[in-house]
Amino acid sequence: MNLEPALFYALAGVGLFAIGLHALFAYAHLLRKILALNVMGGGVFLFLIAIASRAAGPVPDPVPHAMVLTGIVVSVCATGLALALANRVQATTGKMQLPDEGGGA
Amino acid sequence: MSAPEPIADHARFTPARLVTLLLVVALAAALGWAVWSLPADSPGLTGQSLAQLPGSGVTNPVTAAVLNYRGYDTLLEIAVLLLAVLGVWSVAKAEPRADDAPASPVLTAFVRLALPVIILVAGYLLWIGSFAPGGAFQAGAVLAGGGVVLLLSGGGRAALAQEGWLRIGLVLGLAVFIAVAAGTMSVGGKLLEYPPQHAGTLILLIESAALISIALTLVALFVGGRPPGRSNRGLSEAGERKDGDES
Amino acid sequence: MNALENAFDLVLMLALLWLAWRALAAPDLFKGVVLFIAFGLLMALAWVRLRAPDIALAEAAVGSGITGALLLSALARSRRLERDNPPPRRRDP
Amino acid sequence: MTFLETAPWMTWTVLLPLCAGICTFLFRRAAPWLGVAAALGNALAVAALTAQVLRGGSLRYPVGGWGVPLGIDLRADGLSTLMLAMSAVIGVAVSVYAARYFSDEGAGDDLEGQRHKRAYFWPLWMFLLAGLNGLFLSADIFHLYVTLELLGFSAVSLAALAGQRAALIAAMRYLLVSLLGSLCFLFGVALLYAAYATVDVTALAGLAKAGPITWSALGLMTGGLLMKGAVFPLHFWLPPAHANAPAPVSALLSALVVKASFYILLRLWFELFRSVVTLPAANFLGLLGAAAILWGSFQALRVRRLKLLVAYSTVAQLGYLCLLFPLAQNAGVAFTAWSGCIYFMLAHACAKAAMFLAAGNMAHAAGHDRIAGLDGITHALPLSVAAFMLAGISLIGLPPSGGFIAKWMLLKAAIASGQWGWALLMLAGSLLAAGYVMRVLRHAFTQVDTALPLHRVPRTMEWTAAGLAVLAVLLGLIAARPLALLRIGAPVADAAVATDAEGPR
Repeated sequence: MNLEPALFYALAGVGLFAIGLHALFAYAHLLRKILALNVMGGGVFLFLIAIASRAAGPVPDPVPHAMVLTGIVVSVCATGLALALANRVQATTGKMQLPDEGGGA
Repeated sequence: MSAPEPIADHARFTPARLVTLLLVVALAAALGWAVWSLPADSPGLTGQSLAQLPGSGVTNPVTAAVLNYRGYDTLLEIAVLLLAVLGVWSVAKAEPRADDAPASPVLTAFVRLALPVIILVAGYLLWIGSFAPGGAFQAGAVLAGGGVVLLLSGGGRAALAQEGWLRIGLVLGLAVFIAVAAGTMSVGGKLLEYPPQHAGTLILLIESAALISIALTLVALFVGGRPPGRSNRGLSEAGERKDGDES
Repeated sequence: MNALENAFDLVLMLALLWLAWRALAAPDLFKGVVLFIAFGLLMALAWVRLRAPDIALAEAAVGSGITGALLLSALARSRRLERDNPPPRRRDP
Repeated sequence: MTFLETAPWMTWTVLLPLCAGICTFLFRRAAPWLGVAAALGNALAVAALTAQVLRGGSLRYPVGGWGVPLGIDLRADGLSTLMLAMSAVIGVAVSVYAARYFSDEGAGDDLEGQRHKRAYFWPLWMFLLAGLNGLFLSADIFHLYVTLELLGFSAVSLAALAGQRAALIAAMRYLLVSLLGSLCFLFGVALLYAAYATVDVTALAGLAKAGPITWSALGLMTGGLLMKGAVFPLHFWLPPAHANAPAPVSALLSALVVKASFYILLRLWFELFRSVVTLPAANFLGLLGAAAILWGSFQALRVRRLKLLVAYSTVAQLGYLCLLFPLAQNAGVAFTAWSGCIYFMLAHACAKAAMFLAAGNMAHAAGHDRIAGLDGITHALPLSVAAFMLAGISLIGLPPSGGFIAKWMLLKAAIASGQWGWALLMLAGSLLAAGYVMRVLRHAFTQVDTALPLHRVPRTMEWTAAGLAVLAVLLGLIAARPLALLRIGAPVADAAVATDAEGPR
């Protein structure tokens, strides 16, 4: 594998992180915010896998792979918890949205 | 499925959004610069991983990293899985699905055929993980997928209602992992320092227990609430009291 | 051959970015979730390209499959809640 | 005896709470007893570990026997041991308190809700403790990410435990902020690994060089942790989350959980990125701290609810911790500022836990927590009001409390290095703290003719609050021992004892 594609995949990871970050701030719907966090996580994971494939050696570096595996499992847990909480917020407020977005108290 | 949205996510392009966009673009540019300046020959830990592989008990370097070199991460990750179920159960109750019409007989028949295959595939993935792509997480997810399909076809509810067994299944992976961790210390090693001749067996033991817990956890997350068991009945969504004013 | 692979990688990356953007910006949430599942599958493909089959398998099963199922079921629950409103909270039978 | 001296207590402080989490999840009837026993067991393990560190200096423990860079290392130096001890002591007190707080007799008219909270409080709190201990002991930044998530999930679930509308909204916001913070941290970890092929803090400290990768990692990780640590202006999620949780949960969140993020921040700025951080960046963090002190205190002077007041006080007090960054840039006073900041964390943890427990008692007795409605509550709860007062003394920084010692050291560092602005700010912060503490006490001591109908508060709940408040004051009298412990393996060199600087490397 030549070096360049891996570096471009790493850049794509940065791009996904940024797209997710923007959506997290831009959209009020909680489901979209949860999707945005998942996209951001995907960006970080893509970055890690890309740098693993650049490492010198006959096979890619397995340590970032282990980290990504941990990360994927943690993010599915986060998604499950966040969705349950979001549904409860909707059940009590009527909307799947946080009232007065970003407000102080 | 295109009900009008009550939440105005696409209303207007406000100045606040423009500022957010600019900030995010600036961050992306900074990170892009960082990626661009990565060293041309990335060092990595491939060499050391492969050098230690013979003593790790498995031949798949990723499994060695997940369950041996960085097994302590995985121990806490299994704890995170259990914690996620705890969190979900503490905030929400599973919806009774009694009002749903029974699933189509085609789906039920399909599930009856597919389920044994799914269990076989999961077992295969678990077993092959020690020397080829696969492992407990992948197998657990496949098994959980089978569980989700089973639930959608109207089956499996009775099994989930056995709350005591469900709880035992959920903690099994973590309990076995901790037992192995304590065991490695009690025979004079470090935490999770498997004796090389037993490493493969211990890793398979941990993975087998974890497989059950991972699959049950993912299904429990899909259900999205605590089982409406005896001890939980009558709980109208955990205390809807008003606690004073909000500011 | 190499040029073909590079072109494939480039298309894959652009598709990933485009899908992520569309999944988040889609006015219809159901469509957004479906696009997100497709995004996860493409991500798994990217990881196969980057010689990470273990992780690609996990992403396809967990990141795309199970997460997608979680999102769809939460969306369905949300739609049910929306339909059952005005009563702001559900009553036990 | 030899077992006590050689056993790997570090690992048990993580394994024991995890086991307790499993047991309290399986055996719900026995959960309160199991939880209190586990908190006590954890305190004993931490005490044994402290003895080991005092005897043999910093410890390092390669998990799995692999060692850096392939494996994960645990390490216990003075700082991590003090943090563990802080969590252990507060953990015991809060556990004893919670055993009564969540009991059937404290239920009022919502017995089912109480049983629900009890069934989930204990396992969630045990996982929280495991996360805290794991975090304080980890020398591995990826493992820190995992412990941060363990901590975050349990903290969010606990914050939602009360179940009412405000708590759910606050918990949702907390979860989003927490996940965003973790992802930023994780990206920083990934960048560092990409550049240096290790995730060990000590190894990275020797490798990190200024450049776009390191700067980006520093920025992302700091940003993420400031979010999780509720540093102004990223504090917005904290007051509602802490104020709407059950009292023992508020105490844990305010006393311990926000400190965990700050602890990692210290490890990054004073160890990992030591050679990279610059004075302007440190000053920027100091300014954020200054804004936090002023903004948090003003809000605490303004709000109508007692628990919200205490929560805003946390926002303000976290600001003091950030003053360390500019103060420590002057090598001559760096160690004084460092010690002052760590001692501030300890004193604030005790005082804030005591204050939230006392506030919980008042809210429990009165059935609400509007400050204006607490007139004359001293008659019913003299011990709780005394606890609130003693905790307040430490927060204000009056002698002889732990808060006084801490502020004194920070002030000394500011004055000795001629940074008068920060010194004045600290004094102003003390006055503001006095203002909001007095606001509560004035109502509590108001004489009323007709006794209010109050719920009975179990004695245990009063005594635990009082015990922690006394400890917050006592910390001022026994400061020598903790400060001696803090010297072990300190990443900041003491200019007065320049010969043993740097520590083992």
